[in-house]
Amino acid sequence: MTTTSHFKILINNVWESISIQRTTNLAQVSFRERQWCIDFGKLSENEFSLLVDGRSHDVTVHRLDDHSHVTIDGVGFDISLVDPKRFQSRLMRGDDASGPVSVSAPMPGKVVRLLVQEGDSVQAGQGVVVIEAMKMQNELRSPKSGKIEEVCVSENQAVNAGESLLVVK
Amino acid sequence: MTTTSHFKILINNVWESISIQRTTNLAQVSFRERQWCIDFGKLSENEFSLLVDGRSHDVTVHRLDDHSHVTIDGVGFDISLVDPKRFQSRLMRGDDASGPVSVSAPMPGKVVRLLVQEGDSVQAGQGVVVIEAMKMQNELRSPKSGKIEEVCVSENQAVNAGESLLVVK
Amino acid sequence: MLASLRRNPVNMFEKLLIANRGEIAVRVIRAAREMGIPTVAVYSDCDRLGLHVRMADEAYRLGPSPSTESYLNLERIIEIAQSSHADAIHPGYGFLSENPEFPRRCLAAGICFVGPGASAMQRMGGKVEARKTALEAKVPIVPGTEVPLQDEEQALRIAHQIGFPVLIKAAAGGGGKGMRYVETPGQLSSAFRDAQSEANAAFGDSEVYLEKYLNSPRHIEFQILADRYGNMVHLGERECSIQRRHQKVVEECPSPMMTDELRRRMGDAAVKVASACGYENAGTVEFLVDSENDFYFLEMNTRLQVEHPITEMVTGIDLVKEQLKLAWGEKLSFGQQDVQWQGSAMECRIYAEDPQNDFFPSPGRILRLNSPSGPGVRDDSGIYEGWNVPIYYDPLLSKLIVWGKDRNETMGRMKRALSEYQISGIKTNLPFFKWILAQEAFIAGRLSTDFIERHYSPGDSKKDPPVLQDMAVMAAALHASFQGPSNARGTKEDESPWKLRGRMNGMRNR
Amino acid sequence: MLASLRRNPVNMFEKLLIANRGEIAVRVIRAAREMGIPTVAVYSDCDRLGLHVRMADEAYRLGPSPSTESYLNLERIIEIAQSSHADAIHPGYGFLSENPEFPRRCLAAGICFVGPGASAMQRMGGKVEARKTALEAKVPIVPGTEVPLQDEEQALRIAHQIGFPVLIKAAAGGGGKGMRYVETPGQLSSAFRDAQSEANAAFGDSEVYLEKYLNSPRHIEFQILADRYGNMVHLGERECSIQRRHQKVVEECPSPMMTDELRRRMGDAAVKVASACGYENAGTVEFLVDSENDFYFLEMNTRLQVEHPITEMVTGIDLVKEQLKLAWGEKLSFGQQDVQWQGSAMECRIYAEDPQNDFFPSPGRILRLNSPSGPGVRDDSGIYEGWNVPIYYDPLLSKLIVWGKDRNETMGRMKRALSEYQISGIKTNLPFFKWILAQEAFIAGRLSTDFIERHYSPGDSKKDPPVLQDMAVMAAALHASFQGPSNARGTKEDESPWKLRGRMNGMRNR
Repeated sequence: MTTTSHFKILINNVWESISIQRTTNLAQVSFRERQWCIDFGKLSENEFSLLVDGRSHDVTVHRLDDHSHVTIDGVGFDISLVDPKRFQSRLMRGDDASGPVSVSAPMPGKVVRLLVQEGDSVQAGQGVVVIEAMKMQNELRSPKSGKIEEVCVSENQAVNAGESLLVVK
Repeated sequence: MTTTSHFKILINNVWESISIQRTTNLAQVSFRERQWCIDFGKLSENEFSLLVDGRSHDVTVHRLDDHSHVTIDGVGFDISLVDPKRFQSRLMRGDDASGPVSVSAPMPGKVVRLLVQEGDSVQAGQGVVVIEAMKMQNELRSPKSGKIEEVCVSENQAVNAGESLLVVK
Repeated sequence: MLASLRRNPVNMFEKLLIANRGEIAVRVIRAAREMGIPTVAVYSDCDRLGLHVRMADEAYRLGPSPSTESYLNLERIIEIAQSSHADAIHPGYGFLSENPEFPRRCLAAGICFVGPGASAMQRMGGKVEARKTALEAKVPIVPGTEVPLQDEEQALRIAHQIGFPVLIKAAAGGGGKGMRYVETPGQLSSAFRDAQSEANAAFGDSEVYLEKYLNSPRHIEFQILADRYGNMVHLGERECSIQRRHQKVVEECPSPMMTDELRRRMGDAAVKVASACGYENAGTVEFLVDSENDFYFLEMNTRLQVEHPITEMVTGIDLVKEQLKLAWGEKLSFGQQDVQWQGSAMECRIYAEDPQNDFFPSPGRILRLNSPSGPGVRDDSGIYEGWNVPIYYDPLLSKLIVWGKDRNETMGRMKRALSEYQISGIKTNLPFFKWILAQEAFIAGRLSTDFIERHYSPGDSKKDPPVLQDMAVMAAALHASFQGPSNARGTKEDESPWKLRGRMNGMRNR
Repeated sequence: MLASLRRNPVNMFEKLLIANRGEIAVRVIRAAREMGIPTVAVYSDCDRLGLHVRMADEAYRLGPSPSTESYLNLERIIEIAQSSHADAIHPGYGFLSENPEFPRRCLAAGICFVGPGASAMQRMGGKVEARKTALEAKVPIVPGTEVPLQDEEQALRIAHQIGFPVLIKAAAGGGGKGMRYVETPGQLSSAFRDAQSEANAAFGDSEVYLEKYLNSPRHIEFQILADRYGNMVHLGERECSIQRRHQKVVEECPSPMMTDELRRRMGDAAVKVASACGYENAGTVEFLVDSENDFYFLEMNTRLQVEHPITEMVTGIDLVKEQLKLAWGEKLSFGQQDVQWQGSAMECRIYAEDPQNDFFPSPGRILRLNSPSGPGVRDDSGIYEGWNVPIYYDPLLSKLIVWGKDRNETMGRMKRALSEYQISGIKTNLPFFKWILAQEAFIAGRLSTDFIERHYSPGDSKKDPPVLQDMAVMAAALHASFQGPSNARGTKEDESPWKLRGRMNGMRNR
């Protein structure tokens, strides 16, 4: 039994096509104008053993929507992979980062110190707030250059995971 | 949320009753005229951590039909456990070992030597056939005392897992 | 011997309670089990399924997850020890392990505390008093304050006297918590406040003091063992210069810079400091060593260290078993001349943290775990596949320790073991160690406490060989080809860590 | 050093092929990786997902699962070595490792064989000729035939001469295969035929010979290392007296019966035997020792032994790395006086077999695997969770090795490690080791090759504490309460091993 699938993959900001035709242990992959023959074995739902030109690779893949996290020989990769149908709708929707972006708490903790105020200009990567979690103080940084549009929390406030701390525009 | 279940368990050839009333982390068990309170956590589909009167036990359970194999603190137990409905039909069907019983190959291999012929009398535990598997010669024994009713294979014959080798009556 | 041990149970504790969690609780359980001593674990709510609970003979609930309501609840711990008939308590490290109230309360309750007495702990545990003790024992100390700081102005004044840069440190501290580096006068104010607040959160004590910051020093510490009859030995040094956020991440022994003569002098100094306070049981005397190989007493840790296994690997001495025997009242069974060092050992502390994002903690569920083994490899772990790393405590997952006949074999073995270690579902610092072991300076043994600051930038642990990236892309496609349309799946277990990742985007600076 | 190694790759092999599978292939891959040598695995069809395939840098298919069509296919192995540009082959143990044709073909193909030369292998590998060589070297041998047996009558005649009981053994043998114990003349005929047939199946050579059976001897062997320049050392003894089906299951060093003087004499004898045939690389000289501490040469194994790790643990010498360096042409880097033994080591061979049913093999899928770790514990494993133990090969799963400062600590540690080891889905001999370690005779070090026959009966490894049984019953009920009616479930993965169990009922004699 042979299964054929097509996907779009984002590499260095360019969407490339990949197609894969496979049985239960062999896959022919067309990708970047090359043909690859992969001898594979499924170790579990999310794990494969790959042999490609004799090279052995152990792979773990966890996928959520368009995002696949691949660990291959201990090295991690984040890969954006969509099937062509979703790819169309995605192009039409338009995903970009020019709007306001919020900095949110990665886990429950406490706001120790605010490093900026509303209206401050910040550079991408600049520290904006210090939170304490897992017994450590951690500085969160601005994901982009811009202005602080809103500060949603105050010092010593307890915050939940995912809670928005401030917004950069 | 509380769930209540009742089972019959075979212990030393006697069917005993056990009932269990549980939430997601606490269970009240009635068994052998005693009440047990078990603090439990589910590690996976087949694994539990139990705390009983403070004693910590790690348990793995694999179940097939009426048979449960339990490994607790590294010690294995085979337990016959049925729910009351099946218990009724089982009692009516009657499970006993007075009929003919076949000795079958536990895995693919080769018959090296037959130690008995049709018509021979055998004791329970007596060696009846030698098969070679996993590079070792292994003697299979009669599960009961009786007469060899049939020898289904010959020396040097290759056999598959589960294949009947001979029948003891 | 074993049989006779069993027949004569009065020559060791009847039951040991371990007042800790994670890998160190597991470590102590293992030692006790090997000696035939039954063990009692204690746990907070989020640790109900912790490995230490699963491995102990008995386990009792302390309270809710926050450490103030569980592992720091001294009354409750004593209560559990009494009701479970434990006659000894091992404190592990962190939590209450350096709180003199702990041995005091144990004594009052008739329970043996596996560690030093309260007075030695008080004297050496307080960093400021410890410095005084060292001075009295004629062991050199790092220039700085000998009393806790009153306020920012005093801190600034003293900093100006001894000269910038300086370190502000928690008086009750350890493990880099409540410590701040201050390069210029302008930074002092916020560093002072942060250190106080972190010290208060970690130790319930906001006192801080000030030390001169030595330029690129090495951190070298000596393990000591002492019985109650005045016998004391040192088991040689551990070099712990590789630190991030002032916390050790790679330790090794022997130190690549050590000579027999310096080891003798530093070992003597360590024993002198510990003797000065009548120390008993296992302890560690920490020194900074400058580029002229002059050493300065830094502090004494009055408990088992995280990195104790590397000393075990080169001496063959099980430090936890020695602790238990010493606490039971046995005499040290060997003298200084019996301590021999064989080969070389190294430890990497595997943390749930993101080395590409300022070592930010990364708790969550461990979806897949493959631990290394084979020759010369020891994994002191507190986790298992399926375990949910809680958000409430230090994110240490396990310690990977290797032994080799020399430093070269040890490094090759560590690289091999790291290549076998797979933890998926959460971020770990495994790639970071691979980076460290590839650095020329590290390979050459040129270590210092600012090694990471000087050599590391976040992208370094993430160099993707292009062919591996192609493989990863094809693996993603292969995996997807086994699934339905991409929006039709996503199990619950998969979700939690990846959603968390998604939310962290705001903090990334790639 | 590492960096310079990388810059100067000509001082070691460019690529190593491992002509084996399972734990020993993994062991060799680990050593090569630590030395920076890329590795090539080979596999049969059922081993496509074997751990050695997953861990190697490259992997190539040999052929179908039966070993005659895969791991014994010499031509194919040479072909793969050539096409993958491997310049060395490690044979592991078993399979082709003692076939002199292997080094011969490697030589012809310009590939380095990691082991002795063909002539030494031929001379020592043939058990009959090896006995002659030992006699010539004036090392005592066990009374028996010095030529292969022609037929049953000859066997019977010689057996009568030297006196019953006797052992019939495969001339090409090893690992207890093709070996039969004959107590009375009446048993000789069937034993002769079984041994021939098993020898033929295992080694493709049905020649057998005959030896006097010593009463309750100890099996004590010496590890030797030799370079091609005439330097040879021994690394001390391993006691391997605990055997089932004439196959070692527990090994330890030092032997509890050994003295320094006897070690010197036996070590000398081992070196003499190996020197007599110009032996090179790693090898093992096996002796039987009787109750008077007289020793007899038994045979020489011209390859790495299964139990080599215990020697590594007490000497600190990595035997596989030494093999590679010696094969490369390096001189031995140490002399006899440099070999030091530290502490005590023990190994348990974890097999997929049922200790309650005559150690019958138990292949199948491993549903859950928890491996022990922590201080002094090494797990040389060839399996992982989810792996399907194939039916075609020896059922060795892993080797659990521990080190302790003395035999007492080692035994306590082994018990602790065994208590952590969990393998579910298949039967293993783990309960059997727990039984062994509880035996007074074992604890006292009174070992002999008939230890198991004398002390063990199948029920022994299954003593169920009644309270544990109650817990097990309740656990079964708890588990069932999470499921629907009992006939509505049973996943595919669950089924296979349990169905197999069901079928095995015919063989049980509880």
